[in-house]
Amino acid sequence: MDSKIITIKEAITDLLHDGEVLYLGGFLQHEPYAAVHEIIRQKKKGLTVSKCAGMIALDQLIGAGCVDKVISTYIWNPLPKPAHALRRCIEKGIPHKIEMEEYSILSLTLAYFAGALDLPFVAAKTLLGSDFPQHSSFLGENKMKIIESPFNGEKVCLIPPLKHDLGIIHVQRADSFGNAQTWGIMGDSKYGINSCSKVIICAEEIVSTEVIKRDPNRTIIPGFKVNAVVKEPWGGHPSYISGYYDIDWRHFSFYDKATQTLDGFENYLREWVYGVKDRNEYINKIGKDKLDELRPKSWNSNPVDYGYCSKFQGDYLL
Amino acid sequence: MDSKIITIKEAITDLLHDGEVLYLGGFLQHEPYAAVHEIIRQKKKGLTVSKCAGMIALDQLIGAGCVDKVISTYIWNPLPKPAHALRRCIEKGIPHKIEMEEYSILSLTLAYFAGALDLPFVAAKTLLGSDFPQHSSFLGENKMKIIESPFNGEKVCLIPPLKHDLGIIHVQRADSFGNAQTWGIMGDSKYGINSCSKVIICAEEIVSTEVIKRDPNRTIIPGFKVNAVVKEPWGGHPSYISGYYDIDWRHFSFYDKATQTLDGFENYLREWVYGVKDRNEYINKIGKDKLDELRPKSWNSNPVDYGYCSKFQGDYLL
Amino acid sequence: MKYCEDYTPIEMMIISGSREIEDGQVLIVGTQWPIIATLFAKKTHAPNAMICYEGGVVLDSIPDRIPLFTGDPCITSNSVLLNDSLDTLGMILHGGHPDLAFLPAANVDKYGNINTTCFGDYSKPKYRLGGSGGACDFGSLAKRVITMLEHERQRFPERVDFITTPGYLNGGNSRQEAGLRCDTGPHAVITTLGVFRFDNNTREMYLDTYYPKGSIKEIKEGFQWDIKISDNVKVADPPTQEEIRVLREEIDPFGMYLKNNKAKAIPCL
Amino acid sequence: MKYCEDYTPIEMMIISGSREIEDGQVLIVGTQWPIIATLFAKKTHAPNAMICYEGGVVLDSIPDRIPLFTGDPCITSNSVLLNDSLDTLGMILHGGHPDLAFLPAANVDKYGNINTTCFGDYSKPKYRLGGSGGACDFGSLAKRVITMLEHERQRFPERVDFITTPGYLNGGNSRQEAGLRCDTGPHAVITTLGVFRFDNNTREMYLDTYYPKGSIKEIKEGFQWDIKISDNVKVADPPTQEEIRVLREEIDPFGMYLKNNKAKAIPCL
Repeated sequence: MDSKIITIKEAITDLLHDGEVLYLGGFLQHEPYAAVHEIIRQKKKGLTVSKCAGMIALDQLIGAGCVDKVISTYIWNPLPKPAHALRRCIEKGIPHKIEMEEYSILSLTLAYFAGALDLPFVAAKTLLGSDFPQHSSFLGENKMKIIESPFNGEKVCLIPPLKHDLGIIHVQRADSFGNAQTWGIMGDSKYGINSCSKVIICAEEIVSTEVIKRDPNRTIIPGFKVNAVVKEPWGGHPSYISGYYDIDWRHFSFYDKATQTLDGFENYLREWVYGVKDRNEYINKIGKDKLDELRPKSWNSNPVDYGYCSKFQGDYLL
Repeated sequence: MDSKIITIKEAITDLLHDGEVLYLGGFLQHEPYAAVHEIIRQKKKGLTVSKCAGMIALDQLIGAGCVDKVISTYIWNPLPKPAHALRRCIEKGIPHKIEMEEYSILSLTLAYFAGALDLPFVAAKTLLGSDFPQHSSFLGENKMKIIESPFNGEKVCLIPPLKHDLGIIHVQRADSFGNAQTWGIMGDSKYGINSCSKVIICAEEIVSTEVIKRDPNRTIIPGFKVNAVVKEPWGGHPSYISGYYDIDWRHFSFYDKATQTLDGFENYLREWVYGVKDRNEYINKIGKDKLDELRPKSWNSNPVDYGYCSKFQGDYLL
Repeated sequence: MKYCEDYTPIEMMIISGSREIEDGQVLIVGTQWPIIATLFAKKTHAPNAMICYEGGVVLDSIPDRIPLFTGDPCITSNSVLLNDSLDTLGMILHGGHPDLAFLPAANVDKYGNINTTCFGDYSKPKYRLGGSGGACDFGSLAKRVITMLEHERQRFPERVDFITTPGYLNGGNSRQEAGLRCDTGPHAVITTLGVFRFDNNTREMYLDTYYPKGSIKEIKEGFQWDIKISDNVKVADPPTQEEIRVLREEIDPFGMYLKNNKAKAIPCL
Repeated sequence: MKYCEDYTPIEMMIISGSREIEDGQVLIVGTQWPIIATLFAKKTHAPNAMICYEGGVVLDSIPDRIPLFTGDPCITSNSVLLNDSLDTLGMILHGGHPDLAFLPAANVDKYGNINTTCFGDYSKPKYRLGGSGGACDFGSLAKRVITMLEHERQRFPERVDFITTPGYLNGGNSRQEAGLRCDTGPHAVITTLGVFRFDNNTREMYLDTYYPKGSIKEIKEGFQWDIKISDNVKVADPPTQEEIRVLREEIDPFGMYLKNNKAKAIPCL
């Protein structure tokens, strides 16, 4: 098989087009910040971005003007610090108005689940009585529907699938064919990334397929669904990757203060996004000392054994 | 917390009552043979047994007369060798007639998934056009329903949840509180075991909670849902447990030949079930040499790191 | 047992929240005040409580630093189960397993409906909050929902602008009529001034217990409607000196939650 | 390239099945003959084919012993993904990813409907098979379904007793009318005598290709209805000597599938 390893610049150029529906993986952990910054540098426009919950990746895309529509449950820096670009956008239409579809985490994860399996819909007992079902925008009638169950007449909320043109996630490790492995808190990521027609895997490490095959239960998406693999160490900064680096809280605090004004937001992009050509320049700018502070103490799993007998015993069936 | 470790004899006595709905975990791997044999020894009656796919565990329960109703997709020894007790039961009513609800693996796994989450139903595009939907027995109208989607009018199959009074699964390892971990091929087991009101975990090994916490992504059910933990090495024999023992094909071949007649089946139970008081006697009867032949060569995963910084960095948020 | 004198309203709210928990219970826990209240309970009277977070976490012990939110990496090594949101919000919460749910809120109304979405009209809000994560799921699905928030008048409108998390909706049977399960719903609202519960018939919120440092008058002024007072209104015990020591020294030694409380408050107009 | 003379009908069926596969395709594979046909393709002309099994397996290479069924533990160390049935039957098959599905069958009818459930009336069967696992899902959801079975007259009734796996149902548009997706359905039936395909309009099965050792007469006798023959009926190339060597020596050296074929047959009345 041919390696799918390319740079994030190539991956975004080749696989993301203006107006497409983009899924961003990561539930705090696994957010693809390196990819988000490249999308901003390439000035992609008119995107619909679907992101269950996370930190400031979506705020940056909105503020940079890449986004026309949003599907989400949570855009904070994190709670209770507001995502300022989101607020400017919704309250004042800066840089332009966007439409938003809000869900709860369970309903959005079920919509991704239905998308990954291409199920017509899933019925749940959440969202009933809340104001979410009647406030839909671009999804209209197809956001969700409350009906009486054909089994027992009780009210249920039907959640149809959400599918995406492109999905991007930043994982712990992948092989060059795109078999991607993760551990830690997963949120919506497995279902979301499997609901995408095209997939970019960004990874802290590229490993041999043997490493993958020594622990195949950790694979969240098989390589045959993946279009590009990008090696991008520290690509999840300022959020975290279990075992690789912790959250850079100071950076979130800095982002909060820096982006309260429109000028401040634009300065932030100029400095941290437009001002660096790739993630390598970005991490040099963060600086070795700061990175060292974020390195985790180790908490290793014990190896487990997937072994079997190689000796053929099926002769007893002959 | 108090340890939940008891013997399988105590667990079956305390937690399984005549007439209850029993889920058996394991999709070839993870089948709880030691527990099944104890159920037969305790002569439980009138059970409804739900088992997605596996080897001969269900055949033995049916032949032993413990079962009145079955929910399943697959009862072979394995394909294409018939499960003889099942055939005698359905074709000739021996030892007594049973009712059966058949599914496909995807639809049954979705029914377990809906059961685990207590979703009202899930819609899928399978089973349509097949003869499964119109052939229901004890589940009647509540087995599944074909309707037109309220979103686009296409025909969809609604699959309501299956829930169970008691679930039993044989896993690689658990701690004494019931946090249970598995690896290898999982089939329906995670959803099935999470759809049960009471749970018995049988395990090859009892490990400390620290071992669990060093690899929490492998946990398939949290201990607070578990009622009893049983240490039962070789409890999955004659099927397999990845990393512990391979399939004993000779035993399946022997079972095939031995149980073709009713007498032969009863002899098998007398020898291998009634004739031993517990799994320890059973494995002594199998014999050390045979067990040694089934031991796997090792295929170990590499440890992964779940680490984080223990240093508090949140002062930057203050 | 010596009672403490020198405690803050936030500390009293945290300890009050923790008192709702019995040992061995399964908790589904939101971010902000619920994090510290539930960890405090686990450290003191409920060591066997199991704490579940929406991202796919089941925690059986206290992390060695205080989590800043429910997705903090410091919880990964204290978890007995880590996986995804269908594990916790699905197989645990929708599956009906938690004994209690704990939520923060921007504001709460007379029937326990919670808003953490926006102030003003949804389509043209005066202030837009960043969304509510799994809060709607907690309030829709959990058997007993406990909300924790600062006692400020703008946080208690008669009717919230947007129902993010359904409480008893319009009171009476309206929650069940909307299709929510009858064994679910608000159980208590815990503020910096007292503990509020819900009438079994009208489903209206009432004052059940107030704290020794406060007064009913002050409590009433913190509502935009005429809050009912229980005929058997109780006064809570103050925290003990030991409770305050554990909270300050063992749970939050850096004052992440206890210092500079304003910075931890969810915005509310 | 030397053709082989000394091959069995089962070997020809296996190699014929493998010829349907192009390199790099994603396959969802049932038990029995499909296992060996797909591994043979992977060993020869389709090394980059990905093989998915219903229990939650994605295999990218050939195990060091031949799997006896799709849940055989020997596949665990050759898999790039192991998890559960919602991964393979759900996110891969229902998600629409496989290029081809391979199934075994007890018998198959004129419109490609498969029975692996029972013979006679379902409620009082003459012979009860043990159930069909994921076969209905394969046939309902896969884009191109290939069925492999021995060419014996009892295996080709005009109408199966029970539709375990929907083919084209009653022909014409009846498959879509039942709600199945229009880009799915039977693609070929591969037997020990030939390769059968389906008319694009009537959806009736016809002989497309037969094997050098057989005859159309023999093929016709193996059907309980009057099987149509393509106007352009083709004769397949026999296996090469190298293909037979690989099959016998590298794929199934112990003859698990190739010896004692009767013992591998799914019962059929």
